[in-house]
Amino acid sequence: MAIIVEGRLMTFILMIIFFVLMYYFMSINKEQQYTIRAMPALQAIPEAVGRAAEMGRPVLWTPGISGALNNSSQGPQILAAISILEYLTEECVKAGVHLQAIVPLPDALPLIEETMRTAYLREGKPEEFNPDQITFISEQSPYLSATLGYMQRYEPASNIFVGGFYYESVVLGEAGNHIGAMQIGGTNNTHQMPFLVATCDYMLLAEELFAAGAAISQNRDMLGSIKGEDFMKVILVAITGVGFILGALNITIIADLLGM
Amino acid sequence: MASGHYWVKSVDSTREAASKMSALSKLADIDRRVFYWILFIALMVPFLNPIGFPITIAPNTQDLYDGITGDQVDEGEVWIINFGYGVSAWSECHPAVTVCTKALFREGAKIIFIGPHYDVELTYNKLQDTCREDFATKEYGVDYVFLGYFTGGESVVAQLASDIASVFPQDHFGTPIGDIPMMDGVEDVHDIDGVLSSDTGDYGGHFMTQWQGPYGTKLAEVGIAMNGSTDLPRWQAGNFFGVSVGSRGGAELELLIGELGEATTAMDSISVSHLLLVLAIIIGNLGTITEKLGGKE
Amino acid sequence: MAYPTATLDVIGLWVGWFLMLMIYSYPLYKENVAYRAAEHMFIGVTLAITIITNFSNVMRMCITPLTQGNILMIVPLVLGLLMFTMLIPEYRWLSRYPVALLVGAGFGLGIRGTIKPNLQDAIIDTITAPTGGAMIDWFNYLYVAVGLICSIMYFMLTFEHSGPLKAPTRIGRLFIMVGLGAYFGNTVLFRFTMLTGRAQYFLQVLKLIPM
Amino acid sequence: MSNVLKQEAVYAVTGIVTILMLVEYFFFADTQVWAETIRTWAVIIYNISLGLGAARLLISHSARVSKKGRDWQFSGLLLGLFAIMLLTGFAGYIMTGVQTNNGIYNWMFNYIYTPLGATLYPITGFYIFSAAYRAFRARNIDAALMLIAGCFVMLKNAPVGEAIWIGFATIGNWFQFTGQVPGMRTFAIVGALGLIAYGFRALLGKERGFYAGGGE
Repeated sequence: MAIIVEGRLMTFILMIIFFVLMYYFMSINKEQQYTIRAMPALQAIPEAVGRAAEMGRPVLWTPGISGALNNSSQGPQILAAISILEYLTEECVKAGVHLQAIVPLPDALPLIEETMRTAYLREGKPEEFNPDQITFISEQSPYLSATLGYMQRYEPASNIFVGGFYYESVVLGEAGNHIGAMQIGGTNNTHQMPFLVATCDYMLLAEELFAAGAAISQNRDMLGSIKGEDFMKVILVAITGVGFILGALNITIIADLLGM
Repeated sequence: MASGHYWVKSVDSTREAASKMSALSKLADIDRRVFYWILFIALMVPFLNPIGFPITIAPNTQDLYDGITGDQVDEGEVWIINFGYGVSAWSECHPAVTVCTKALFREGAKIIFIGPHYDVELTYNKLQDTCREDFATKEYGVDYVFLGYFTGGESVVAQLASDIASVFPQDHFGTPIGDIPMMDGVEDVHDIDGVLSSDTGDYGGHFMTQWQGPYGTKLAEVGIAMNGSTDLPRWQAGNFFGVSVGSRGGAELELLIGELGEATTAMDSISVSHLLLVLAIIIGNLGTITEKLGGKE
Repeated sequence: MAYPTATLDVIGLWVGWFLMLMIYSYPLYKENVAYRAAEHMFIGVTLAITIITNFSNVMRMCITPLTQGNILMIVPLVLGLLMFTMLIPEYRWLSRYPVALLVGAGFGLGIRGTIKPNLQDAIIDTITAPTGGAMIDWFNYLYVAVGLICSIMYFMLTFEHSGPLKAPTRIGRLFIMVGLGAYFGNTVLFRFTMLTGRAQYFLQVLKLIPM
Repeated sequence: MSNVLKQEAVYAVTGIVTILMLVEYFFFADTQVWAETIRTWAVIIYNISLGLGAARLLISHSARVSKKGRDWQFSGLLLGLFAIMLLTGFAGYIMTGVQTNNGIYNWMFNYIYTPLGATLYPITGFYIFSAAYRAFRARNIDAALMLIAGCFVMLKNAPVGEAIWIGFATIGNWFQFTGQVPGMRTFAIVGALGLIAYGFRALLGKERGFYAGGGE
């Protein structure tokens, strides 16, 4: 009897190859620093905060309706958005800018609050953190209506829309444009990417959202895992290229192997 | 503000000194509220004066219809219909779900209705209304059952696969699941012959990952048009046996079953609004091109 | 559905109609008192509904089994209550445990669920050649494979998009733009359909068209 | 010790649960009771966590009312409707087991909650119009491709497109079934890789921001 469940063998192999690749690049040549392509969306965060400081207005961060943390596709996006939130909070604290988070995710509240609180602490201004900087609203449509209301009432200078967005993306993006806010978007929800692209000044598309934390920290080990990702892409590109040629010759060995 | 990376955003009219622009380049920056008013009024006109544009059937809709009719469904099969949409998306999803319910009932299938929206009961009631004649020939608890609301996203979809009663110990009306004749012997994924998920979100994707992928359950999607770009590749890849895309899919299904309904009526409004948008885009581009050619003073 | 006749239902219908106008006053005009009232009403009502629904879920999934002897259900109950330590500064760190369980479940389900459909199936579909001999099918086969390869290369994050990578990444970006445009165009239908539903409701309440 | 409990043990819980989910999937053909139990726990915890958010929201609005802060009247409206809805819903729930078995609750659900929900979602119809109007501009080849693909799909979706020219349906279908596939699949593939890599980094305690800067 096979150890791995039938039909899941190749999934297992691909996962192990990926883990090994990432671990390999995290472990080798410890003295060599990896570089990552500049991400304009991340580089724009200080600009977004600086703009708010100049205008004397707040910065708004919101992760979209996303889903529960145990949701397989949305949970990791929320965490990636929180990685960005930490950096954003630090920049806001340094510049003395009010950061407002509007959050429809009850289970992520502890993470979000702790992340902001820690950032204030790290910048030496723990007393300036106010839990009211995090507004919780339950459910998608009320969350949208509250965020829309906040935007026109407080006119944030910059909006950071990173996380698992659904239909609210286009509404928030357009409402943000209406008040002339600078906007940075990011999501792995493919169905919302066009709207954030259309309404934001800068975007973190798909994988870039997950890699943002590594890019911000410039932590060598984290960048090593991104190197591993890139080599995984090379493998997938090679499989696709060879499979394409063999497929054209009616040889289906690659497809058969992938389907194992 | 540079937008060198992505790519397409343009400046908003309300913050620009439109008075300095030429007449044509002003077209590129019309206040959005002008469009909003025109759009809302234009959507109403076809309801008062129907036009009646012809509709053709897309292959994904045909596959969906074929998959729930004829030889594809045996009498007594148990199907799940997931109302993954709230009242706000009735106009988009409900016509297609109505046709699917009619088709499955007419093939003698038994249906379990569930839904992850609070207002699922309203949707269920609406279906009773839109499929009135078909429900009249069926008996609750024997031919269909309404298990009601569930929450928890993908985890619960996975749990449903292994034990339906653990998620729904009773139906929506409080009857223990063990007392419902239709649920006798229907315990897990192996006892379900097919799933139709109708979504504004991605419950179709959850059923794909947790049901169709591991167990090969027949799965089709009645998605909102927005999800078409996600759903159609899944249909092409064989994960979904068919897909209905938005109200257009609903109108096609109404045509296939031969009973025109709400989606067919709405298609005229859809045509008018799309035409309006294309016109707006052309006007916007005229302004942009004028600016490029030096028309901006 | 016919136009309601009961007084309370007729009042309700008109309340809903006015609430719609209050909300649409935001896009059609600007943020105002009517919108703000509707916004706050919505938040309050929804919060109550969510609390009751979640309470009944906890009763059904946790408390009832616990009272029936499923002692393990004490675990999520305790972990869930640990969430509230967030409100007590000294014990705030305890809230990490329930979050850790949720995150672990999310990652586990995410990793195991994403590889097959998003990697394997996507590539299998790309390299499965058309069975017929139609020219357009073969063109599509080539288009998708080349497009996919170039677009993936566009996402190479630790390599500069120069030298041999310059051309494919540039082309990849164009393929991505086509994808985004098609997505956008497809979504318009959905959004307009829903707004059509509201336009229809607007007329129905005024009895200009049948309900 | 406290650091172990505050950080390492937390990572361990995440790691163990992740691994259990993977083990169940790869080594067992059918769903396992222990894994299902964990998932049920997760759902229960999520349900309970709403209480935390609700407490935050109610404290914030109550404070606004008591201090007569900005928009306090609206906060009062929010709290008032919340109280009515909650009490009537619980009355129905306690007496019959189903919250909808209360006339006031039902009326508010059907005529306040439902129309508001049904109104907010379609609001996107307005915003997508102006987003398309502004974004679909042929400023460069990238934007032009987006414009072309978008317009053909739109005209294909609306019956009027075919009425004007049958080619809109043909070309629009091509964009929808083939044209968008490379971009769509790429997002799926790189998104999946990003998700797995993020999970891997988080499990190793490397991801900054995760559990409040645990990687620091």
